[in-house]
Amino acid sequence: MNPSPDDSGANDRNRGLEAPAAPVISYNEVVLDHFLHPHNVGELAKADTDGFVVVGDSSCGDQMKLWISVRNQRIAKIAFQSFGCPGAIATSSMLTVLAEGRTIEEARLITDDDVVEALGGIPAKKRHCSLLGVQALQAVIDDWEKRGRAPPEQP
Amino acid sequence: MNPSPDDSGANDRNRGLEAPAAPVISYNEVVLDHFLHPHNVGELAKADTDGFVVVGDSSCGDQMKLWISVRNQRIAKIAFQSFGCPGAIATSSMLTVLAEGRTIEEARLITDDDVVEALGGIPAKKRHCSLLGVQALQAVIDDWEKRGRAPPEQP
Amino acid sequence: MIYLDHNATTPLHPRAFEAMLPFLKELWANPSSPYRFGSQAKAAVEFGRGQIANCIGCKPSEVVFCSGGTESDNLALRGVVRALKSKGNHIVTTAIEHPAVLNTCKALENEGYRVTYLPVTEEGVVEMAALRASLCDGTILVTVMHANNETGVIQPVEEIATTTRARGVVFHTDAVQSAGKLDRKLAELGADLVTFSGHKLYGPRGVGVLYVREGTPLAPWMTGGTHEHGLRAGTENVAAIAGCAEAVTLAFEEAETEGHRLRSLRDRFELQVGAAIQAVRFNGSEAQRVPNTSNISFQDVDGESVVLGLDVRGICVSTGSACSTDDPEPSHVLRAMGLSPRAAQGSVRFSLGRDTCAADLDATVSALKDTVAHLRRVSSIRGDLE
Amino acid sequence: MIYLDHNATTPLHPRAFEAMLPFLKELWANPSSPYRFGSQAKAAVEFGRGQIANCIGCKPSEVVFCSGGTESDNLALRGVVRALKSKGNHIVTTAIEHPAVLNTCKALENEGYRVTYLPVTEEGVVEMAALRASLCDGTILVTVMHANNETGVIQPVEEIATTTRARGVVFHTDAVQSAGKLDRKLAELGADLVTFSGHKLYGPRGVGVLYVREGTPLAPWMTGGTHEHGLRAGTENVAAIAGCAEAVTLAFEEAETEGHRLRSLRDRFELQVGAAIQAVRFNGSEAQRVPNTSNISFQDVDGESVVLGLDVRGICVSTGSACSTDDPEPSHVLRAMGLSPRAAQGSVRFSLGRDTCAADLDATVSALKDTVAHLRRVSSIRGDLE
Ligand SMILES: Cc1ncc(COP(=O)(O)O)c(C=O)c1O
Ligand SMILES: Cc1ncc(COP(=O)(O)O)c(C=O)c1O
Repeated sequence: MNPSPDDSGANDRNRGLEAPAAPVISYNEVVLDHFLHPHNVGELAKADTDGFVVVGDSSCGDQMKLWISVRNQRIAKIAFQSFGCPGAIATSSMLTVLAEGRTIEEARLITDDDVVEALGGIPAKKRHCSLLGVQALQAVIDDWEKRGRAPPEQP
Repeated sequence: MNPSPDDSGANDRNRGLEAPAAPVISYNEVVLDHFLHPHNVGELAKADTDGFVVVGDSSCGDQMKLWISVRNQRIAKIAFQSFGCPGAIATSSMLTVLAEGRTIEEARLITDDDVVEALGGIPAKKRHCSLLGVQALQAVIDDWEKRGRAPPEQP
Repeated sequence: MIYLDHNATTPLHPRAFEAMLPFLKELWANPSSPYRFGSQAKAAVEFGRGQIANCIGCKPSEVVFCSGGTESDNLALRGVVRALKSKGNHIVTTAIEHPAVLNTCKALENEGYRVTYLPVTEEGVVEMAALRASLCDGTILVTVMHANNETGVIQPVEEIATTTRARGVVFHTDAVQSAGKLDRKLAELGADLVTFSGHKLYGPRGVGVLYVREGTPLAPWMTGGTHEHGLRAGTENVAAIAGCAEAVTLAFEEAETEGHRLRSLRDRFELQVGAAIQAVRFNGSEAQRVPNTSNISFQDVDGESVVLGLDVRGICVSTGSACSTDDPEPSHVLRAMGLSPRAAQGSVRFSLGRDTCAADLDATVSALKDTVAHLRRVSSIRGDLE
Repeated sequence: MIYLDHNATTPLHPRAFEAMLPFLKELWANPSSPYRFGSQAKAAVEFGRGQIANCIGCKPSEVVFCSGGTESDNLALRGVVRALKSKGNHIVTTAIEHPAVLNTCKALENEGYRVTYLPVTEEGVVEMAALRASLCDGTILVTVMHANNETGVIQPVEEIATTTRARGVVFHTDAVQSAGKLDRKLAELGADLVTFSGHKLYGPRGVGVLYVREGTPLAPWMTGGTHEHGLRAGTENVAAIAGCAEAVTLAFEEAETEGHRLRSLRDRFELQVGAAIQAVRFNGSEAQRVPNTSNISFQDVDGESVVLGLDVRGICVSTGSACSTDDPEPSHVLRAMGLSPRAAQGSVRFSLGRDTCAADLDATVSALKDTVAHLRRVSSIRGDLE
């Protein structure tokens, strides 16, 4: 039957009913571990740094800094700092794990789904956290390119 | 402060707050006894009947019939029948107890308060029941007077 | 004590009580709290939601918890008309609804909505023709109860649902008195919204359920935090929800067998009453009824007096809705069925339950016989018996 | 587990649980039922009403039971504006109310009421001058909370009551977070309506109280049967009412001694935190606060991360109102106090209770020190510490 609802808030409600937001955040063990023991935390020495970026998510206030050191078109070293919720910290950490040792080309292909998958899932409303990391990675590679290193040769 | 309420039902409510109606009826032991074992139930024989009346409370649907037999300006016999709630039955019964043996003059003075007092109290919202009995008593004396018996001599 | 007023409330089932205990004792966190202790409480709420969804045949996201049957009715009625206020202002209901619906409709009339109160037949069933005739372009809500609380008479909700669906009108049914009494998945009745209440089916007081079919327009009513998909604010009553879910599970498990048992007890009771007492009328007995309810008019006597007469003998019955005990007016339900004020005044509701056995009813028949005989001796009215 | 989130909910006190038991087990009748078994339940409700009236300093007839703090707030706000709609359409509240009041005000704005949201000082206290300036001829309701749920900061309700009384405006205060925490009879605050909730003072979930000063205009909101003097329909939750009454009694008995104990624990905790961790801010600590609450901003870290860090160590705290756990926005309360979004984001609420002891807080300080140090090591922001 579904009479079309008017604009008095019923629409929001219906969307809510289909995908209720879980008010309690339950992180899995992998996420917890990356939150408690994040990998690659810190900064790279100036000399080591081939790319650096600061990105922020204005909607939730999270912020991330990302450093890379590139050798032979490969991310030899990577380091991050994150201000934000546990989701932001864990996804940042996992992102660095996924990116480390990859070629620039491979790193460019890392998606937020890859990060979430590697973590074994993340609460729905924390998904946007993983976007921040992937965005930072793209941006830090852009920075590395801008700094004058040649883009990867076409095969 | 008490801003004067408007007409949207607030008035009713305020009256309610001052004298909350008890939703549960609790009769005391005396009332219960008169309900279970009413005095003077039945009718008087035609020959005995010097006054008879039927009264009804249209608001609650209760009805009462009252018979009296008068000897020497005194209510020698009294009988009643009541259709109604326990309050109606108990107050009717107590009314006949109070009236029996009284002079017409004395009987005229019986009030609903007397009935309620003799019963040791009755729930607030059942008070109107006692009015019905007293009304019946006045009416049955009226009937006796109408039947041509002389009104009581002035002393 | 013989308790024959299960339509007023039911005892808390021991299994429901057991289901509540952990949340009264150890797991008392606020389900919205952001730590694991809170998640446990949240999980309990969601588990209960799932149990109930399973019993009534819907998705968990279609189950909204609130504080009771009355709130569930208020949310349904007020939430739908608010969500659809730009579409129309006409509500259709019946003359025999529970005060939770009836008085809410009256309040909505004061707010400018137009309400049609459908009549019922002598047997207490709403007439489909009248319902169909009442629908108009401005009709935004039909609310018709599933089983009546005073007579147990079942309304043709499936048929109503077919009609409202064809017309694109939202349909709510108050199933407080049928939930758990019929072997029927409530979401499959076809209504868009269904109300029921924990304490009427051996669950705890303080919890009600509103089933809201996906896509049904419904504005929130109790505002505050974003609990219950934003539809009902207020810290969740976890213990009551767990107890209610257990009670619903139990009720739906046993509805069929218990229904048969109660129906045969009730029918036998009515036969016995008819044999023992002259001039009685079994209200709604020709219609389909929930199995546990019997509403009887005793000619020439007052129902309240019968109730007290039985109470003195340790038997609990009532004259109708518990909410209207202090209302001197004879039952609006029986009046709508065409009973005279006097006949309505002489009516008593017997509602059986899990703990009712044949011996209870034998004792009730005998107590009833004495009480009615006594009251008829006292009565000033002699109806057909004269 | 160390539970420091008593502003979200409290454990049910064993004495409150004991007070509930008879009504969950034997005396489960509907209080409106017309037999003695029903009268027992009714008597329990009235006994509870009397206990509460006694504790808060009012007449029993001024106590209205409902399902919780949220409902009590809704009834107060919606009931008053409905009763006074012919008098005006202006409501005054503050920017720091609980969502139960704030979102109800927003809903009323959608219905055409005009709402003033008063600002607060840096310490989270509403300014009397702004309040006085906001009142106009059309003002029908002022609603200002007693103690804030996030900071514990106490608002000048006595002063507000003096002002509103002089102006003939109805005044409601949400005392959910002060009830039982202050040695103060709530009805003597001077407000016309006072809200509180069972589960915030060691009573059960599913019961709230609205104190309604005699003569205060208030239209019913939840409609149905004539329960609660016709002000709130729905079968009374007897067990919850009995448990709440017992909890209120206990809380008011112990408010003074327990208040002293908690205040000194809380103050000691804040000293320790200040000593152990650099760059922290104690929000509202210069204002009068309820004794159990401490709201701390930790520079350069996110509050949710602190909560999880402590949860992992078995300590339950929260970032603010439990109802807004899924709200990514930083606290509206702290923002109203002038904190930057980042500072607000880095805030955590510690709320102590009956079961809190000094050792719990020592452990919390140490866990907090580790957690904040860890998060600051990870953090990309270096505020003043850089
Ligand atoms: C048909 C019906 N609807 C609604 C209600 C109200 O339910 P509650 O008492 O849970 O508020 C009742 C019972 O009182 C009822 O019988
Ligand atoms: C200040 C305040 N008001 C209202 C409420 C709502 O109370 P309840 O959870 O009982 O609905 C709360 C708690 O959630 C609160 O802290």
